[in-house]
This record gives sequence, C-alpha cells and structure tokens, in this order.
Amino acid sequence: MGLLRWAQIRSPWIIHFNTGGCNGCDIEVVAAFTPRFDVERFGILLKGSPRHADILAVTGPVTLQVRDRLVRIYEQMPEPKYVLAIGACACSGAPFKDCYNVLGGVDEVLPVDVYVPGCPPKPEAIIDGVVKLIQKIKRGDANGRG
Amino acid sequence: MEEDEILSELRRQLKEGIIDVKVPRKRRIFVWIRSEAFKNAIRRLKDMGFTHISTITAVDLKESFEVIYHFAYKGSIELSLRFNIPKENPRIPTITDVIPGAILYEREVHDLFGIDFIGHPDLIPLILPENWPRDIYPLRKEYSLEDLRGSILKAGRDERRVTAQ
Amino acid sequence: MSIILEAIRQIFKSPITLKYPFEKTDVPKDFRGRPVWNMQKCVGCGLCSRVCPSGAIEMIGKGLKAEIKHYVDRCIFCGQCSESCPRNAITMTDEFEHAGYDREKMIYEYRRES
Amino acid sequence: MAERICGICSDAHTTCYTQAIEDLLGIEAPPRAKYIRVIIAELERIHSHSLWLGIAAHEIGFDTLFMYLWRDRETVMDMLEFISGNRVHYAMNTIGGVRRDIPSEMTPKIKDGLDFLEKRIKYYIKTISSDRTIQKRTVDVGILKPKDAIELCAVGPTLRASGVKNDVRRDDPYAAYDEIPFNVVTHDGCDVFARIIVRCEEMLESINMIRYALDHMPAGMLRVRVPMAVEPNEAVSRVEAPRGELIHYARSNGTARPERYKVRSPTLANIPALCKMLMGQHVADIPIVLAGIDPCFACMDRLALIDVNTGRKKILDFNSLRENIRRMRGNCP
Repeated sequence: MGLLRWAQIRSPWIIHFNTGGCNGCDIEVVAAFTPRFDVERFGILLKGSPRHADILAVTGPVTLQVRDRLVRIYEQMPEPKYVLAIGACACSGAPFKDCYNVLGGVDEVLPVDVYVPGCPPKPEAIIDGVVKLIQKIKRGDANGRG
Repeated sequence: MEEDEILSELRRQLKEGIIDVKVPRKRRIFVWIRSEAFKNAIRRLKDMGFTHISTITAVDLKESFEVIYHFAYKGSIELSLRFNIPKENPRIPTITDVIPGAILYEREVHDLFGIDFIGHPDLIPLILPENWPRDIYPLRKEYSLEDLRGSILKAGRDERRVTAQ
Repeated sequence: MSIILEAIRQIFKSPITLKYPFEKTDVPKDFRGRPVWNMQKCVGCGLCSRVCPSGAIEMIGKGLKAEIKHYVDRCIFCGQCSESCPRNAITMTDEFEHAGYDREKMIYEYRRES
Repeated sequence: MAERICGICSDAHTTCYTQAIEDLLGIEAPPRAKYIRVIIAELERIHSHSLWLGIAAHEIGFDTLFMYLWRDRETVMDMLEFISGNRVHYAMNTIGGVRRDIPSEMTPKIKDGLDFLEKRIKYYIKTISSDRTIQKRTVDVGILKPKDAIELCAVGPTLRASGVKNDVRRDDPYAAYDEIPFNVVTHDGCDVFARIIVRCEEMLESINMIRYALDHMPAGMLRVRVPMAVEPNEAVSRVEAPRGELIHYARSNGTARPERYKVRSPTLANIPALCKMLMGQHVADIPIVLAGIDPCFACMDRLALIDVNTGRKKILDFNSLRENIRRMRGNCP
C-alpha cells in the first residue's frame, strides 16, 4: 500500500470524462496539459483508458443518459481511486440542476474528493485542485475506496 | 432573387395553399400555408433554390402543433414555412426524400413532440436517453417539470429492478 | 522537415510554462472571480438572488436585516449580480482558487454589522 | 445563460441570442457595439480553429504540432482575457449592445498579438502543406462532393472545403460584417486536407478583419436602452459560428417568458454529411474524418424551452449520439 500511495502522489494518472457539459471546462483541462500550464511537470498524465487511471476528472452536470456510463467508467478504475469534480456544473449541477434530464452534480452518483468551482475554472485553479487532491492523498483521508 | 420576387413566385406556384405572409425585415420571410399544401410547397421551394434546410421547429399551441421549416435561399434569405397540424393525430409526410439533410431534424422533432413523419427511414430516438418512457414527449406543454422528473426517475428505478433480478 | 528545424530552435528558448503553484500569476483587469458583498451598502432588495441564473445566492430575510448566503459551488461567475445591484454593493474579486474538499464549506455568509 | 450552451463558441451563441431578442424588441445595437462584437467573434474564431487544428494534429498522431498550436493559442486566450477578463465565457454581449469597451489603449497590444499569430499561422500552413505525415493522413480522406454537401445541408468550413461559397457573414450580414471587407475562403479539395487549409486561411482572414475593425471603429455608445415589455412576436437569428451556421428561433407571447426558444448548432447540421464522408473509409481514418467537421459534442444540440406554465427552463442535450461517437473514438477528450 505504501508503494502504491507513493506512486500515486508522485505521478497520478488522470482520465477526463465529460458528462454533458459545455466544453468550456474541457478545453481548460486540456489547456492545463499543454505547454503554458503543463501539469506533466508534476508527473500527471492524461490517459485514455479508465483502467490505467487513478483520478477521474469529471466536467459537466450528470445527465440521465450518461449516468450509467459514468458509473461504469468509475467501476473499471483500479482502487484506490479518486474523483475530481471540475466546474460549477460538476460540483452542483448549476445552472442546469432544474432540468428534467439532469441529475445534478457528480456527488449524486459518485463520492467526490475535491471540488473545483468556477465556470470554467482557470487552468491555474485546476492545478490548484489537483494539488489539493494530492495533499489529501498524502494525508490519507481521501475516500478513495482503498 | 429579392424577397418580393420570391413571394410572387410562391404565390403563383401555390395559389390557395398560402394563408398569409410576413416580411418583418430584410432577408426574413414567414409564410403560413395549409397543411395539405406543404409537401408540394417544399418541392417548389427546392426548385426555386431553397436547397438548404436550417432546422425544423415545432411549437405546442395547446390545441394544435405548429411546425416550422426554416429554409435558406443560397445562404442569404431565410424563409420560415409553417403550418398547423392537429394534436390528436400529429402525422405529416417526411421531406427526407426531397431534402436528405432533414433526417436528423425530423428525428429530433419526433423525440420531443411525438410528431410522426410518415416515410422517414429511421425514426429512433435521437436526443432522449434510451431508458426514456415511450409515450412522454418532453416539450409538450401538458407535461410540467415535476411530472417529467417523477416519471423519469420511476422509469429509471424500474429498469434497475429489472437488471437486479 | 521544417517542424524538425523548429524543434531544434525551441531547445535554445526559455520555457513558456508558467511556474504556477510556486509563483502566483496575475489576473487581468476585468477578471470575474468570487463576488463579495459590502453589507454596509446592501439594502436587501433581493435583486441579486433573483437574477442569478444558477441560484447561487440565497437571501434570508428582507431589507436591512437581510443575510446573504453565497454558494460558491453553484456560482458560474457571470457577474450578473454585480451588474444588477442598484447600490453597487457587489464587487467581483480576483480570487479564483476555490477548490475544496467539502461543499458545505464553500458557502460564504454575509450579514450586516450593527 | 446562452453562453453556457457551448464553451468553445460561447460568443457566437450570445451574439445569436441577443440578435434574436433585439429583433423581437425591435431595437438595434449601436455601431460601436457591432464592431466590438465582430472583434470578439473573430478572436473566438481564431481560438476555435487553432484549437481544432491542434486536436486534428493529435488525431493523426502528430502531437508535436498539437503542443505548438496550443502554445500559440494561448496568445489569443490572453487577448480575450485582456479584453473581457475571462478566458472562456467572455460575457461581452448583452441585449442592446456590449458590456465592455475596447479602448484605443488596448489596440497596440492586440495588434502585437495579431502580428505574432499571423507569422505563426503562415508557418503552420507551410508545415502542413509540406509535411508528409499530414499529407498521407489527410489527402483524399473523407471525401464530400459539393453536390452531396449541398444536398445534406452541410454548413461552415465543411461546406466551404467542398468548394461551395457560402458564409452567413457574407450572405446574411449581421453585426458590422457588411462594412468590413473580407474574402470567403473556399477550397476544391473536398477532403480533410482541404478542411485544414480552409480553417487556416480563415484564421488569416480573421486577423485582417480584426485589424480593419480596430482601425475603423466608430465612436459612440455601447448599449441602447431596452424596453421592458415584449410584444407577441417571433424572430430568426443566424450567425456564422466557427463551425458554421448557427440558428436561433425565438417566439414571445407578450409575457416575460418566451413561448419557444430553439437552438440549432452547426455540428448537428454536419452529422448527415459526416455519415456520407465515413462511407468506404478505413477504420484508422475515422478519428480524423470525425475531427474534420470540427465536432463540438457539447454544442451538438441542445434545445432550451421555457415553459410558460411552470416558468422553468428545460434543456435537452444531444447525448446519445455523442455517446456513440465517444465509444467509437475511445475516450479522447
């Protein structure tokens, strides 16, 4: 366990999933990976497969259609796993929370470790969120099922 | 062609089919027609150069539906062709045989209002989730938001029970 | 081929990456960060909570006794509240690092000092 | 609120929305506001196209170009941030005009940025047309004949890359586009390569338009007074978003809430054309053909209707198709 946590703190791998948002947060997440902000200098890698990832970064409000897929992706991730909710929609579903096909924030479906509000959050704010998540993993009180 | 030329040409082609026209500003035309004349009108419009369909909108007018087809003439003049259909029997012929680009817009209107397009190649749900109740059309005004939420959550629960069994 | 030359040229340039978590970056002039209420100016008309598109502002009570609860996790930082406020009591600050572990802790409360 | 339909073309959606409402109310934005709308819209076009070009480079496995493009794209983001204060949702448009001015002090900084971008975009055009990797992956891939493009009602750069000269900015001028000279870029290639070149040259065209607009900006007020009451009326508003023709339809019934509001975003219009393009292609080419229409899955389609009875907003989005496509692509962002 110690080795695993050490590896996760040193180099957390991220999978990014849009659950029906406006793309604003997505381009900022991708911008955080590109040269200007470059989170890869902290060993953070964007992965295409949930089976390789430690952190699930969710953007957008959870719609009815996407709920089962979101849960499936979460189930596929190896434990311990953490969820990062990026943007106001993923945090609480606002301003779409009253729509009939939107369930609300990600925490309606999955346990969320760190919320990053903002519409969209600046890439700096996303980095800040990831840093706070890493601190939480270090302290060992993340609810990452592991 | 200019707006008035288009209108006179349409009047000549459709005669009694046209109920009313309105030109609120430059490059915008609204045409009300009788629902029987609509397929013919679309063929005529295509021949006149309205090849691009921008979208199809339906509006719930409590007693009937109004269906609006937005066309563009060489990209510049936007003509909205509209007619009413009864709510009890919302069936109209498809236009995908004349303009193939309308295929997704018809599916979308079918999803949201339950209007049947006779002859459409593939009228399966486009926007709505797959566990959506069959006979609920979200943009009809008789459904309030609470009704919709309730029925959807119920449908979701039922499905989960099925998978659990 | 030309992209290889470009890549070689880049080796001699200084990196473009911001050293963000270690050095704070500046925010532009009109940046819309977290809104802050000046309760000395607020008259409790409730306009901000009515115009808010995402329901992030809750007003408890009315008039000068009003209390304002601002839910940062719902806020979309559109600035509509600060634009609509008839007394200019709301300012958009530079704060953008709101990340937190708990939604309950993301509520800011404002009440008038008596 | 209309801004949250799409995060990439947020300004196009607000422009379209405000125009529809201005039409309903029978008011018109002042000239200076129109010029500012053009400047923001064109900056957004540059940002969106360079974003797309980066993603396209990523899809064909050319990540170096992706990183370079996204680095240079930060210049546009900086300019937008400098003008409006935020990177993505600018909140510049309001009903009856714009919220913020672009004072003349800002002009030199914007022009510096434009000069830098022009140099870079020219360099990328050279790279793209000479690089063998890109040529092999894009030329003669995803063919869309002009006849099919018109028949399937394709819009925007997808249509223009099939050699059809069609641009809402030219054909149905809104804002200040009737006063600003520009060319409609077309290409006869009909393939993915043509779509890349059309978008690159549109970026250069946008740069020239911003320069012209900055130099010829009339003085005057930024917004007009908006009447409080709305007559029963209807309006159709069209805008050339970075991805193509965007259309909003609004109808009011005399109350404060609209009777019907409909949004049709450009990606939905391009889907039938996409199905045509994918016919007879290799599986490995699917990502780049798909990326060729610049799909924006969030803005693919959403309709908002505000129900008069309950007064709540209902928003539907176009998830099923997006899900299918996402499954096809693997989970690339």
